[in-house]
Amino acid sequence: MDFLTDPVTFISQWVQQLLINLGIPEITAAQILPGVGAVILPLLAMLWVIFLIWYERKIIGRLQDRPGPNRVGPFGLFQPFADMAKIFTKEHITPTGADKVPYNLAPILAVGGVLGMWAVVPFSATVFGIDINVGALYIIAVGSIGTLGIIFAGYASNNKYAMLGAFRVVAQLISYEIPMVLALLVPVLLSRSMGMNSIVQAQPVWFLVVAPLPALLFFISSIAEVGRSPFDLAEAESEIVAGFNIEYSGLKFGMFFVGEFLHAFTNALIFTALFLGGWQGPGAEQYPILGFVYFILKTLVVHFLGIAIRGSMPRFRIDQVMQLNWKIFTPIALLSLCSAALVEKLAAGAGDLVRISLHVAANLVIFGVVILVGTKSLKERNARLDDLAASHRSAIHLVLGTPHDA
Amino acid sequence: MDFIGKHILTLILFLPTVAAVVIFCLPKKRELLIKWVALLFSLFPLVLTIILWFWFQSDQAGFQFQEQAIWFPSIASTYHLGIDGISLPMVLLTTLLTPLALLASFSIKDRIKPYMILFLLLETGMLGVFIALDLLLFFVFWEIGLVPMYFLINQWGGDKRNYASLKFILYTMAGSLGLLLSIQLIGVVAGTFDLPQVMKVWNGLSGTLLGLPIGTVKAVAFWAFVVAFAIKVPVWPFHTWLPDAHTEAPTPGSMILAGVLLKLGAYGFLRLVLPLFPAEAKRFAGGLVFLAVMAIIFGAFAAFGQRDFKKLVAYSSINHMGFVVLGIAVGAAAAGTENAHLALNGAVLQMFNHGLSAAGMFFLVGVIYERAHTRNLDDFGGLFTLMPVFGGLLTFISMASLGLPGLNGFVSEFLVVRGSWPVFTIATALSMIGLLFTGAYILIALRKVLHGPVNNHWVGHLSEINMREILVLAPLMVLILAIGIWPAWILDLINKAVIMLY
Amino acid sequence: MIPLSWYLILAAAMVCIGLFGVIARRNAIAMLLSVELILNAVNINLLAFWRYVDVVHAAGQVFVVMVITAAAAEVAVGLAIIIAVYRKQKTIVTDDVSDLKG
Amino acid sequence: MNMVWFYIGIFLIVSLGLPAVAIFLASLLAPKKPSALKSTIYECGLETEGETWVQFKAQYYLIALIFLVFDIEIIFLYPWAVAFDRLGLFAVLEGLLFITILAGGLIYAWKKGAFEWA
Amino acid sequence: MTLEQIIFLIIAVVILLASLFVVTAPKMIHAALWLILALAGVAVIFVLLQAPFFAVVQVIVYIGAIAVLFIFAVMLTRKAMQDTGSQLNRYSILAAVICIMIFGALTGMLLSWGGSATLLESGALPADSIADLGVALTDPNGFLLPFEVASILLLAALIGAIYIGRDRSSGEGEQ
Amino acid sequence: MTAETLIWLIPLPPLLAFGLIVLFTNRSKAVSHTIAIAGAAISWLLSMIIFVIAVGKQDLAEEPLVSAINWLPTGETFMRMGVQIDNLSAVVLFFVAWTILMIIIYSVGYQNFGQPKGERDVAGLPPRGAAIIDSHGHVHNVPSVEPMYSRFFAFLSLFAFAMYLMVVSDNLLLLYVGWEIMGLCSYLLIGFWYGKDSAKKAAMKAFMTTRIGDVFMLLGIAFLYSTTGTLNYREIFGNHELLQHLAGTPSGILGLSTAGAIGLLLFIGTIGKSALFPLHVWLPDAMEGPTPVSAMIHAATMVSAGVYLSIRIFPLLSAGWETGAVLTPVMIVVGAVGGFTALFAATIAVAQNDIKRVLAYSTISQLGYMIAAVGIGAYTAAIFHLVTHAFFKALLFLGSGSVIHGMEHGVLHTGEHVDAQDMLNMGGLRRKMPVTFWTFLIGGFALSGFPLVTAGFWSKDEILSGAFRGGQTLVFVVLAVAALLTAFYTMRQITLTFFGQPRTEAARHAQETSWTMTLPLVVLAVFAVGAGWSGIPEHFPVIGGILPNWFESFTGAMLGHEEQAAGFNAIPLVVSVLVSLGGLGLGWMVYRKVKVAQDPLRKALGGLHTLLRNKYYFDEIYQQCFINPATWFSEVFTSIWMDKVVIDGILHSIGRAFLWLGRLVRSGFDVPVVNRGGDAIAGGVKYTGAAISPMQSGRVQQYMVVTITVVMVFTAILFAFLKLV
Repeated sequence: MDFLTDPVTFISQWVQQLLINLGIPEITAAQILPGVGAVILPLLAMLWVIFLIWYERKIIGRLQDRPGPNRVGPFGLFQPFADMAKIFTKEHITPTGADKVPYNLAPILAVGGVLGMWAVVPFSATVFGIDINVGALYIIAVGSIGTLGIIFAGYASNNKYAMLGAFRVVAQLISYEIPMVLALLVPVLLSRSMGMNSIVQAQPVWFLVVAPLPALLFFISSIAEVGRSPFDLAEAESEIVAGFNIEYSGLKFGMFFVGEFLHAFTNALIFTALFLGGWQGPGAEQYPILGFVYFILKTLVVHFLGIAIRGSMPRFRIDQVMQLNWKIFTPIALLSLCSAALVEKLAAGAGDLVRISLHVAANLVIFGVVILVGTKSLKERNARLDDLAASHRSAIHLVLGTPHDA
Repeated sequence: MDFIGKHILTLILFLPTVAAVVIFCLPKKRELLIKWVALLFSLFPLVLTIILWFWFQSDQAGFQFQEQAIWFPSIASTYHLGIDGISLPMVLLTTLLTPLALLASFSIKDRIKPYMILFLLLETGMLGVFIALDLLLFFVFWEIGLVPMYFLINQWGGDKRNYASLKFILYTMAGSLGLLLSIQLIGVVAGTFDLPQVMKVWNGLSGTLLGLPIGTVKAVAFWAFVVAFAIKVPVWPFHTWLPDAHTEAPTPGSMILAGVLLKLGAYGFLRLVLPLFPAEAKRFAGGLVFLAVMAIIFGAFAAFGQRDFKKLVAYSSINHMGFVVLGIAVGAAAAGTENAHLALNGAVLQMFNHGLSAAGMFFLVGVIYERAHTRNLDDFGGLFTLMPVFGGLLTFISMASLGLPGLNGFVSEFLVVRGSWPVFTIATALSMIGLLFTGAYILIALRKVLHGPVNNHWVGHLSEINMREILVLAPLMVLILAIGIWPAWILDLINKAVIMLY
Repeated sequence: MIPLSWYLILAAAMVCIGLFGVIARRNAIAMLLSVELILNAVNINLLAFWRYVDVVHAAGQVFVVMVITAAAAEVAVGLAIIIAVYRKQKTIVTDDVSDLKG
Repeated sequence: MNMVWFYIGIFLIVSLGLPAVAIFLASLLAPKKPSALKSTIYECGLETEGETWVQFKAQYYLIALIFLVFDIEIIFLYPWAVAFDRLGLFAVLEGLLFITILAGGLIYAWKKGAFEWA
Repeated sequence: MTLEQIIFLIIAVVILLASLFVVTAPKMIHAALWLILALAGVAVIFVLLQAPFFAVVQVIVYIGAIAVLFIFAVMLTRKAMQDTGSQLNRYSILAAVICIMIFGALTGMLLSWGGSATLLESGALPADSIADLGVALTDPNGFLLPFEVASILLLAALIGAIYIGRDRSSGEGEQ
Repeated sequence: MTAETLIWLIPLPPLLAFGLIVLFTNRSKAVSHTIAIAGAAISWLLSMIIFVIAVGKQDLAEEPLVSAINWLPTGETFMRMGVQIDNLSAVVLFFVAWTILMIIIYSVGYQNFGQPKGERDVAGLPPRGAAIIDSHGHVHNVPSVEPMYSRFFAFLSLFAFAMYLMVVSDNLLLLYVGWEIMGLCSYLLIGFWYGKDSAKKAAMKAFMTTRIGDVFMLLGIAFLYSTTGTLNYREIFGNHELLQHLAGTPSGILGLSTAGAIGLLLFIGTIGKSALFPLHVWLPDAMEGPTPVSAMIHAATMVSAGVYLSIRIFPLLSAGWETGAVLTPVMIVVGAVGGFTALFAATIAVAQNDIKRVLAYSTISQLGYMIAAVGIGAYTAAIFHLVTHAFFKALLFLGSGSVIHGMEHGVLHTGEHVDAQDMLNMGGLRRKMPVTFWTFLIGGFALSGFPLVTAGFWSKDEILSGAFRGGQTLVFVVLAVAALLTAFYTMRQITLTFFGQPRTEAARHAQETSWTMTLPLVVLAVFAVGAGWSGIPEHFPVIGGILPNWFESFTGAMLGHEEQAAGFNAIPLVVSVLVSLGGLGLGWMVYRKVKVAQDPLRKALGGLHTLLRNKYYFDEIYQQCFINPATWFSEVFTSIWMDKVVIDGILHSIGRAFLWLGRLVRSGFDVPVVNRGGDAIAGGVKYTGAAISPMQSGRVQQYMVVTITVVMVFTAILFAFLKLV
């Protein structure tokens, strides 16, 4: 194994050899190393956030025709460090009546829940966090820890705005978990496995191609899961002050944002692994480092998309968010799951091409149907609203008399 | 997989019925839901048919995907289904056109629930005719197809719907009587209603029935069949029910009527008349050709003479189906030769093609009728400016109907003409008059509807064709092009079946 | 290697604690919480037996699935009832709720 | 126990530990000048009025309820999906039936206005 | 003592303590939080039992959904429970006695049964126990009926809960 | 990629362009024409590559470039569909590629790309001009851009596809496909301004008239196919025994041989497509389309397709004929139709005032020329003239379009209500539009056969000498007279348009057109001159042999037996020089001094002029003899009398009879409907609710304590005393 083609494996084997030479039994040595990896990876992820913050601010700035951070360091690269310095030295204020333990646990859970997802991310053909056979569900499970953090924050702050904000966010998060889980089920179904690495390996053809609708649903739902624009109900200042984290300050406050930035990126990682073939690409089997590069590149593209959406979309109202989820996403997710299962089974004997085209066709049909029904019902609703408005107007006229300007 | 593999035909056949039952259970007020349920359910047979198409072994003789179950053991009639290369395109046509017609039905406002139920039952009836391998079953489905259509015309039709629907039902019922009689005769003589078995024993039969020699029985059965199917096709001079029924039927009804129902007759010729009565068919092929040529010529002339757009299209069906009959007649007259193969290929393909283009034409007529509430050609004019996309689509479908090379109609017409020329030279040459006037009436329709200065009467009243309507047309157009450019994918299947059958 | 009895005793302890909660808590929601404890103890038992006695057949797993389903249904309906009762009577203290009285 | 889960455990502990340590360090660095005014609850600069714990809409509860039911669905469907190759068409259809029945619940909730956030 | 046993014992202690707090915590919300801890511990127990799927499901369903539901419910009914006074009713002492007796009886029985201490894990875990579950659920000879009935149960629960829990008097909630 | 594969690709870019424009780029004019031009340019490039490869291939006649695939299953066999480039198609491909590309480029300017949108313009009518305000605040009327700009280019692209398809096809069926799609495009483009009554009628007329020919042609194809079992050119026309066999078998139709019958049927297709007498009526009306259309379809390409077909089937037409022998009956028909058309159309052209109509009749006449050449066996000359004619007629049409465009500019500018296409309204344009003038002049001289310089001279000369050598004196004379008339009306046109003084204000304010229009004119002018030099006969005095007679050796090789290069004969040469110069001179003399908008010939010829101007009343005759009866037959006889009266009458009688029978039966056996019992089932089961006595307190937990205690006690008893557990 060459250092250049697969550095991580190379180093780990080297260290393992070193340990064996030091007199540690081989089995123990083999067991220690992944443990060390399990310590290093979250650390790296945390450091990565520093880059992410800069990257995202820069892009958003560019999207909105601003330069973005540009003062500290070249291209403002050191801006996050400056921010860190500032936020680390800010006072922590605990509100009166706060429930201390949940209050302090909340930011930790918010970050920890996201970091935990990194455990199963398959970075390349040879380097993957920890390959468990329930990887896909594990991600969901760990993700729900973050939800818990938000409830804690909202409850423990002893502030009704925080509580309200937390309720809203949690309602949104759990709602969008449904289409997300259902969409995630499609890659699992297609690859017959919940292991992240097996899902990646099952994608000579990207699942984005095979299952565009679930991919879209997953993507949007994951944005909602992060709670970013257009789903940033938590930060609807005009409605609920600043959301569940209103009573936090200093680094505790910052941790929620670390969690958010990291979550956005983590979702891109997972999306890439699930739908964009992960590390798959030409030569990725022989040269795992290439696979890693592919993986990161794809992830950055996906992440960029997410940022672009954040930078360009207005916020939904909460009723819109809920209706979008339950009335559109969930039915679509169910439909596409059904179609995926049906096609997969019915076309089991057929060639890959037939199978995939049938999948795509089914997706298109569903999409078309949804668009049709959607526009139709939208029209009907608008007509209803118009009627309503008209009747209101006439009612007003009845009360106020005929308007003079008419 | 296994279940589907074994019972795919039954599934295709009865899924629409299931859908009808489901709709029956839905509340009447939920019109949108009903529409969608109907549409979605009707997609299942289509999907299954497509799967069937891939599974179908075109180079295997005989019927495939056969299913047989006990039905009427006392009279040796079984529930026997099966398809071959002739019925498969027809099944595809039916399962394709039904969802499209249902999608087209979305604009129906009135009593949507019974409408949809009838429509889905109609689909079962039509499919049953195409895949039944038992004569009695064939007849049952034949009749099942009739009744919903009658109600569709009678309840959702135009102004003269009572007259039209009565004419339709009486005419076809009259034919059905002959059909039933003939089936009875065959069943009694052959001792079974099972089509493959009948085919095996039929030509070797001898003896008498009720004192009549078997030859006479055969002749009677033959003529009964011919009349029944000729009415359904319709062959000149049994055609006058068609313009009335088509004109008065609601648009989706016309689509199905022209697209599938007319094919039942031609299919009957192919499935029953030619294999069972080769000798009689050969003897009377000349007469059939005469009628076919009359249908072609007079159909074209009559269409040319119409001022009602829908009637024009209706007559064009007579004209086009004339080519099918011509092909069948050649197949009867020159059975076994290459000419017959070509002509029959052409006839079957023409059935399919006409299904596509006629459905498209009727739908387009319906589109403007819905907007303008008139079908009089003289009232239109200059619509191209108001509805450019509609104009483009109408031109496209019209050209398919006209038989423009590169589109589907040409391939089949060419095959028929090529097959019939050496056999019936004069008749073929005469049929060219019909072909010429096909062009004339299509063009005059286009001219009167689309061309000319903008008719101020319609400005602001006619909206462009909408997405749903385009969605109805799109599959038709794709198939029209696909067959026109690369007919081998469907013709190969038909061709092999035709060769093996005769 | 963990002996089977450990799991069983753990489960037994959980059941008993849960039972206590069910009987002794005043708050209806707390009763439901306690029921959850009991159900979880059942799940531990089921999976332990599955693992130790018959790992080849999935029966143990299926039972766990069913228990979880039932638990979810129970919580859903139970809480709904509690909320409805609360709306009506403005209390969820079990002693004060006597709708089961005939 | 499978070793991988041990690593997962380590990973999770580190994941939770990292922010905890960071916050702990920050609290060491941060100034501490508590005052009563600072720790009052923020409410748009106004004095707190009324109960701190207001009552919330039942809607939230309904959403969580529907979520719960659909969450349960995954216990059934994920094994179903993983075992897909070993299932016959019939079994797949059963799965679809399962989904359909639950979709019925969704539709019911829809019709009952559980998603109308008015 | 192996690593597993150590972990088991730690987790068992955590679970039991958390459970005790669940049934005794004066604040309802705290009880719910303790329940979360207890259920998380159960998830670890599932991992030890080599049923990772259930461990994950435990987290998703209990922590992600049921706990949230509880917290919501607690919040919704909070007004009534101002956490004043004892949270236990008059049967509490009796209940405690009964429970301890039951626990004693059960433990005694378990310890007297030899199998529970000596029975070893039955062979290696099948490679795809999750798929086994999937097959068993949809096998007509297996658990097909419970599978479908479960869906109906869920549907019924959903409908029932919505029907019961729906806020029929509008305008009661503030936000 | 082999050359054979490249041939497949030739027709595709325009088709792709069509699809793209129709589906996607309808809104953007610039993108639309860019796509169309790009498509045409790619095809052009491929064509040139193929042309060079074909020319470079030594044994092209024996081994043409071919490639074929199975297309249609026909019984036991497959019908193969393929492409083929042999000498004939290579030459045709050459001029087709050039003209199509030029015409599409020209259309950009002609449809006023870059001009503002007209306020009163509507889709379906020619643009009426737009008012713009310049920097001084003056309002000017300028031409406005065509509203259906993209559609125009889409149609042109589709047409280009069809034309290429036809040229590269290796069998008659594929040719027919291209042929008919061209017909469709012709219909669409003639009816492009469908809002005009005349345009919509002309479109339908064109389609129907050509369809008459097409129907016969289809029969011919079916006949040929059923007789020979193939439609492939090489397998039929290259198979000498087969041709002999066909020539020897009687067909039973009009006493013709099978070859003759098939040839005749196919030739009727040519008559329709190439607008020969008697199916010529559609072509002049086709001038309703925009001028680039007229140029493309009705001069250079589509009508040439008819001639191309005739040349293709020449082996069939001439089956059984040896050079110098008596012509076959079909050849006589072909020659007669061609010659008559040439003269007949030329006479009409003399009396037309519309600049495009003159060219239209001239086209008919020239097509007659070519067909006549085919009829007398001079097929090389026919091909030669086909090529040169394509170039200079396209040039003339485009030039006339440029003139009209310039005139329209003037009309808009002055606001005068004059017909911008009437030559009598023009005059003196040579100073206003120099490029147009010079190129038009070149084209006109080429058409007239101006000696030595122009391409038309060489090709016409060859036909005349062919006719003379073949001993077809009658044909020779007719063609010579036609050539005289051609030169005359050409000069008439040039003089009226460009010389003298402007006869209207509009002409005074005419303007030279944009470079996109003049560039194609220049390019085509080069070919109008240069194309002739490839075919200068070797025996021509003085300059013969300087350039090798490449054309004859190239195309002549195709039929295997090369025409023997007969010795030079002065008579046809002298005649052709004389008629050309004489006609030109006559035209110049007559029209040099026209001052008012009045044709001097009108007085001189009197009634004959009226006859000519009304095109011998052919349209009216056809209307009376064919169209009206057909309309009556369909509207009255078929629809009403036969269907409604006879058939439905019989039906209704039967119906009435049965109705009567039914009434009889009912009144006889009328049984009242059994009164439905329908007694309602007596009242339902009553609910019995038994009230259980209030034993319970309603407290759950209390029940539980009790239950559990009881259970525990019982268990303990069982355990302790009965040892059951």
